[in-house]
Amino acid sequence: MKIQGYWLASGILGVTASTMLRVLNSGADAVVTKSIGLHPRTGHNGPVLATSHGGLLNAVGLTNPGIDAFEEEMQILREVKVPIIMSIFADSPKEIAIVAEKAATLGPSAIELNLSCPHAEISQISHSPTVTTEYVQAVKEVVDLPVFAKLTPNATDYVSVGKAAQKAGADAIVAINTVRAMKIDILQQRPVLGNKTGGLSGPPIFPIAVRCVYDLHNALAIPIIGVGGVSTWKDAVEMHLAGASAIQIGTAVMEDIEVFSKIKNGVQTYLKERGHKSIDEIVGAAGGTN
Amino acid sequence: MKIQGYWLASGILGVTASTMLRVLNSGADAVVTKSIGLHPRTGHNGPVLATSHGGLLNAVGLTNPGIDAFEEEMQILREVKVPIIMSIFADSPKEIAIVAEKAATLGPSAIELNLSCPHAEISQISHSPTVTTEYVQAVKEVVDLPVFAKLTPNATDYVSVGKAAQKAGADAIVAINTVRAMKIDILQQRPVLGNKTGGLSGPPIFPIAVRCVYDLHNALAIPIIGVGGVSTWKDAVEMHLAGASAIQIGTAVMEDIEVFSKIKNGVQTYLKERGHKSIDEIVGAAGGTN
Amino acid sequence: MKMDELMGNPESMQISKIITENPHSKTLLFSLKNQIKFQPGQFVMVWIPEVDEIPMSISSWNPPEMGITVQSIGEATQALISMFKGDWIGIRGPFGNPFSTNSKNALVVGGGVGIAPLRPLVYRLLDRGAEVTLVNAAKTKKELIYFKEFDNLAHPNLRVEIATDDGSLGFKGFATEAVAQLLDENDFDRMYTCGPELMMAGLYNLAKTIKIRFQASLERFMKCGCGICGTCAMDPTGQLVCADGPVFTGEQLAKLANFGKYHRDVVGMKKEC
Amino acid sequence: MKMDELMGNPESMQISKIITENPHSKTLLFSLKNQIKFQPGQFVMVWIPEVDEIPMSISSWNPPEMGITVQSIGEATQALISMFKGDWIGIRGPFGNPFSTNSKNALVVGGGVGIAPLRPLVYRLLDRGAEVTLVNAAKTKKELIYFKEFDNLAHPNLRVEIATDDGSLGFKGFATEAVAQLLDENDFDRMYTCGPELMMAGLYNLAKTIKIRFQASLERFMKCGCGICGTCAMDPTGQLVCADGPVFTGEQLAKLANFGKYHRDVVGMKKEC
Ligand SMILES: Cc1cc2nc3c(=O)[nH]c(=O)nc-3n(C[C@H](O)[C@H](O)[C@H](O)COP(=O)(O)OP(=O)(O)OC[C@H]3O[C@@H](n4cnc5c(N)ncnc54)[C@H](O)[C@@H]3O)c2cc1C
Ligand SMILES: Cc1cc2nc3c(=O)[nH]c(=O)nc-3n(C[C@H](O)[C@H](O)[C@H](O)COP(=O)(O)OP(=O)(O)OC[C@H]3O[C@@H](n4cnc5c(N)ncnc54)[C@H](O)[C@@H]3O)c2cc1C
Ligand SMILES: Cc1cc2nc3c(=O)[nH]c(=O)nc-3n(C[C@H](O)[C@H](O)[C@H](O)COP(=O)(O)O)c2cc1C
Ligand SMILES: Cc1cc2nc3c(=O)[nH]c(=O)nc-3n(C[C@H](O)[C@H](O)[C@H](O)COP(=O)(O)O)c2cc1C
Ligand code: FES
Ligand code: FES
Repeated sequence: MKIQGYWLASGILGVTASTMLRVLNSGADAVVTKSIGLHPRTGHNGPVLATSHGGLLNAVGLTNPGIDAFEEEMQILREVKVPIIMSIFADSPKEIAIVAEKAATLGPSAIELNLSCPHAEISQISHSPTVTTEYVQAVKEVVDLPVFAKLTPNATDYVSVGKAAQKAGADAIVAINTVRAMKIDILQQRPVLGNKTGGLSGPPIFPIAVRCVYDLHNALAIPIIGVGGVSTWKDAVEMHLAGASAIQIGTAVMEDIEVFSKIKNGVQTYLKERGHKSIDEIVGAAGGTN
Repeated sequence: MKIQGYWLASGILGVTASTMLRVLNSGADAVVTKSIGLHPRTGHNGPVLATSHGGLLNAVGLTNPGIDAFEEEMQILREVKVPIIMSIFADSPKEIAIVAEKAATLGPSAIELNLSCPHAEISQISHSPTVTTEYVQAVKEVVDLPVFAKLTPNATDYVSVGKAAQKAGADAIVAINTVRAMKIDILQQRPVLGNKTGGLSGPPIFPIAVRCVYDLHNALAIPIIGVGGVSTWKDAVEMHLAGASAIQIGTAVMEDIEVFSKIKNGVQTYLKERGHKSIDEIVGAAGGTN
Repeated sequence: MKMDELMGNPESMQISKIITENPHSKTLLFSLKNQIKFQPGQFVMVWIPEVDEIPMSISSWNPPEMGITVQSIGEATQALISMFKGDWIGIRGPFGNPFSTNSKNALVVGGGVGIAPLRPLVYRLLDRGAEVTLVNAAKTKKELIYFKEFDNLAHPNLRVEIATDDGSLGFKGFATEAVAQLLDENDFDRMYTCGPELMMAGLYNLAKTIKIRFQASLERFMKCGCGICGTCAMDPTGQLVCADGPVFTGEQLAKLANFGKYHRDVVGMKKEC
Repeated sequence: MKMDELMGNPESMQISKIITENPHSKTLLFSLKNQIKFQPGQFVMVWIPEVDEIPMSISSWNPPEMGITVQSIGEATQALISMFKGDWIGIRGPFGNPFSTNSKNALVVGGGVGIAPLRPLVYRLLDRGAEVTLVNAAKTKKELIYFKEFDNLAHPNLRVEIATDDGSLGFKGFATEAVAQLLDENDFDRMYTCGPELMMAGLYNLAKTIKIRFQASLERFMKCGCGICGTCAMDPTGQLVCADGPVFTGEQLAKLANFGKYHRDVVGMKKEC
């Protein structure tokens, strides 16, 4: 599959085929499913969402029906012509290989490895180049599909983690997952989220995501899929300039499901006005440190 | 000195005695100086500031006249009754000991170690418990003053770094310094900051700072000084509930130098309305994971 | 993006009053600081500290005071009805599309705690001068909610019919049977309902047969309430009960494969209705 | 907090026109998309790509077109005057407190490129019906800025006096000497000035002696332009030239220990004026 366009990010409306189809009909170029694990998983108690200073906090906790039950949804999606990317997770390289093998039989265009949810046990994977290597290798060994590694911005050295993923065979990097954060209710004097802490998404994390994409683009040869806080075509252009070949959109879908086509149109106009023939001319055009 | 109240954060208006006095007169309970090094330092070329999605990005690059030239300013401040905290930095434990020794002779109430500026060479110190230990120990060995360690939220495991600082003798932790981020201009197709990348401050980082304070408060016995995105009394209450004994304010001073007294009044009213006798009753009251 | 608004301007408040409705249902009243707009049929997400956050219809609306009527069926609802005056809860909302109040002669059918969102609807319809026939249905007399309130109301335009499965009060039998009878004898222009989904599916078929407008408020498992998590999706349209519902018209329901058939549980697995 | 506003709504634009003013000064014109409000005396921060960001007075104001007049004295200003039409720069602002235009008979004294912020002031004063005497001072005739423009203007209320250090045009000698003479012969109600600080300090003393109102636009090293970095602070008041200035009144200047004495360099070390 070509890594380009504007995709639905994992975890937003991605649990049923019907909502993913709706998002595709609204103009998304691809959809990433909710992260699916080996077994059904309840996730954290509510509240699973909170808001603080213009950002969204979530601690859903990887609620999902498990890979076997998810087959039914994938069957419906297989009919569709646009790329469906399956996001998967597991808490050992051995288990992720099992999930990946099962996922591959469901006909996705690519597999995205969630190595980075900041409010679940798996949060630590993409903090370590070594552990990241193990997961990516385990999956690459069992599937023939493109494999994307989704990283956390919370790691001291996300560039080394990205390099490790690339060396282990990842076909693209997805950056970023949510940023560790929390909200405390001052009247109740307790954390709002059921899980107490969670991950920040939406506009406030945009400059953090841009930096991450920029750093990774400058260090790696594989494409970068940018995600984090994008809600306008201006954001998308900035993310492309930082080095993103494709862009995923999550939180902004809550405001407007038409966000994909609006962004696409805006970017097209920008390219035309600036005399660019294709998006490739601006990907990474902000230059870099190397 | 007692770790309480609302202080000016390092790097905001903290280069001359006159501005620090002005901030004190506007109601700050203490001021932290700009981070001062051994030698004069120009810092990065402009732009040193940018804005993105409600946040401020800076890459000032530790511009400062050096510890010797700074003596003149400290002489003026020594007359003042409120605490003056000297922020210092260096790129080796040996050098920080020299700066700390010199700083101690200038009569500050405490020394704050900037181990965490994300857009200078020193950015890596507080990513490592070992290196952090070396810096804190080096300073504790030569000065008799309270020593605060200022940490980065960008470290994989900031809690371990905090523990290392505590074990090395730090008297308090300051959290957080700015978050790695950047801004690209889509018309010029280049990064805005002279240094290309920078650190994010202001409201968007508030939930990140709260989480960091909360995690550290739950793991450590020494006081936490909260900083990051505080601009209202509600923010301050939330930060106290997370575990901050004192709070520093930086970016919000740009909007209103009266922010210190406004916050103080708001918090006082809150305490009264809720029937709390003192701030101690709410510090860390949001509970914790341990 | 106006994140607070999209998230329903979350707010914490203390319960100001508790009314026992039946052995396992209570109405909780509290005051909002935010000035919110409300239409009958809309709901809020209720944060029960240390427990969970669950969707609840707004059953009472006298700004700034509002209320919810909770029936205990599991952990969160049990915790909620065990709370005391002065206890803190969190509220965000209101969310969802409301009932249309464009009716001259309305039939309103509530099954069990399904009557909750219909209560403000009935008042709104009466305010607008409509004739309203309310069917308040429950398993048994003791389970009826708002029975006394509507009984005491004696509004000239309101007619209340009671139906109990065991016949302990009013019509004996299912709400659908009571409604079939009423439809024979009256000329309603609209039917509104909320309650067990099989009941609503039955009513929908009745309405379809005699071709009157129909609106039902659906329940689905909800984690976010504001259109981001996808838990409450309907097949095959991908409509979200939280954002596109909870009130759906007959035309909309005709396209929903899972209406009256299945819902998805907490992990997203299909469960029969 | 309205971060964009506080930061002066940063915007990039292409230079639309360049006017050579003298061998080392040019006026650059460009158009802003943001609708901004401007008062004479205010300045913008100009981002010269790959080089630096520096403060520049707004010297021309015909919305949406505005302009700056740059004298080359170092790396950034040299880069700026070496740019071409169509090149991109970044602008944020305007920042700072403006001149008061409350004058009937004004004396305006510009030294060197210090005339830049005074240009829109002169026009504003004339618009308001004031009598204006402009002293345009430079080292030598060749260095005069806006000389022709004001010469051609021939506004009945405007009188232009030229002063050059070498006497190559107009009064021979320092601006202060020229002004001293003018003050003897005229009844001004206000003096406005911008230029080398020692000149401004001299003028301040003259104004103080004869007790007329005085306003001067100060220059200090600036990194942020918007009151956060502290580089431009004045002693001992802690006033910031970017936020509390750059225009200060005589009363304010009286309290500033460093006016006419010292400024701080890029690292914050004191340097004699
Ligand atoms: C828009 C909306 C409005 C509602 N209004 C009211 C109201 O006014 N009063 C009231 O009492 N209840 C109302 N509910 C239902 C209420 O939200 C659930 O009863 C509650 O979430 C159950 O939580 P629990 O922890 O008590 O039960 P659980 O332990 O979570 O569940 C008990 C059983 O109920 C099932 N269940 C739980 N929630 C749902 C659901 N949303 N849909 C289908 N099955 C479910 C579970 O699968 C389980 O079998 C409403 C629901 C929705 C979606
Ligand atoms: C509010 C304000 C308005 C200004 N308006 C104009 C204008 O309209 N036109 C114009 O040509 N210039 C103006 N300036 C001055 C201009 O900003 C400086 O000339 C410029 O920043 C120098 O940058 P550079 O890299 O070219 O020189 P550098 O190489 O940085 O400096 C050259 C020399 O000038 C000194 N210097 C640099 N900047 C300053 C400063 N701000 N104050 C004191 N000394 C300084 C340096 O210390 C050095 O000795 C203004 C300054 C301020 C503060
Ligand atoms: C409610 C919610 C659920 C999410 N669930 C997942 C998930 O299951 N797997 C995953 O990789 N990322 C998940 N994410 C992270 C998003 O995919 C995305 O990386 C992040 O939200 C930043 O993008 P945004 O600002 O556009 O939302 C979730 C985000 C939100 C807000
Ligand atoms: C312009 C600017 C300069 C700063 N300089 C320093 C510094 O020299 N030393 C330091 O420890 N922190 C520095 N900081 C970080 C602040 O002290 C503070 O940790 C951070 O800005 C978060 O707080 P805030 O959101 O209240 O600004 C600087 C921040 C800004 C915005
Ligand atoms: S409850 Fe989350 S989308 Fe409806
Ligand atoms: S230039 Fe930064 S405070 Fe004035």
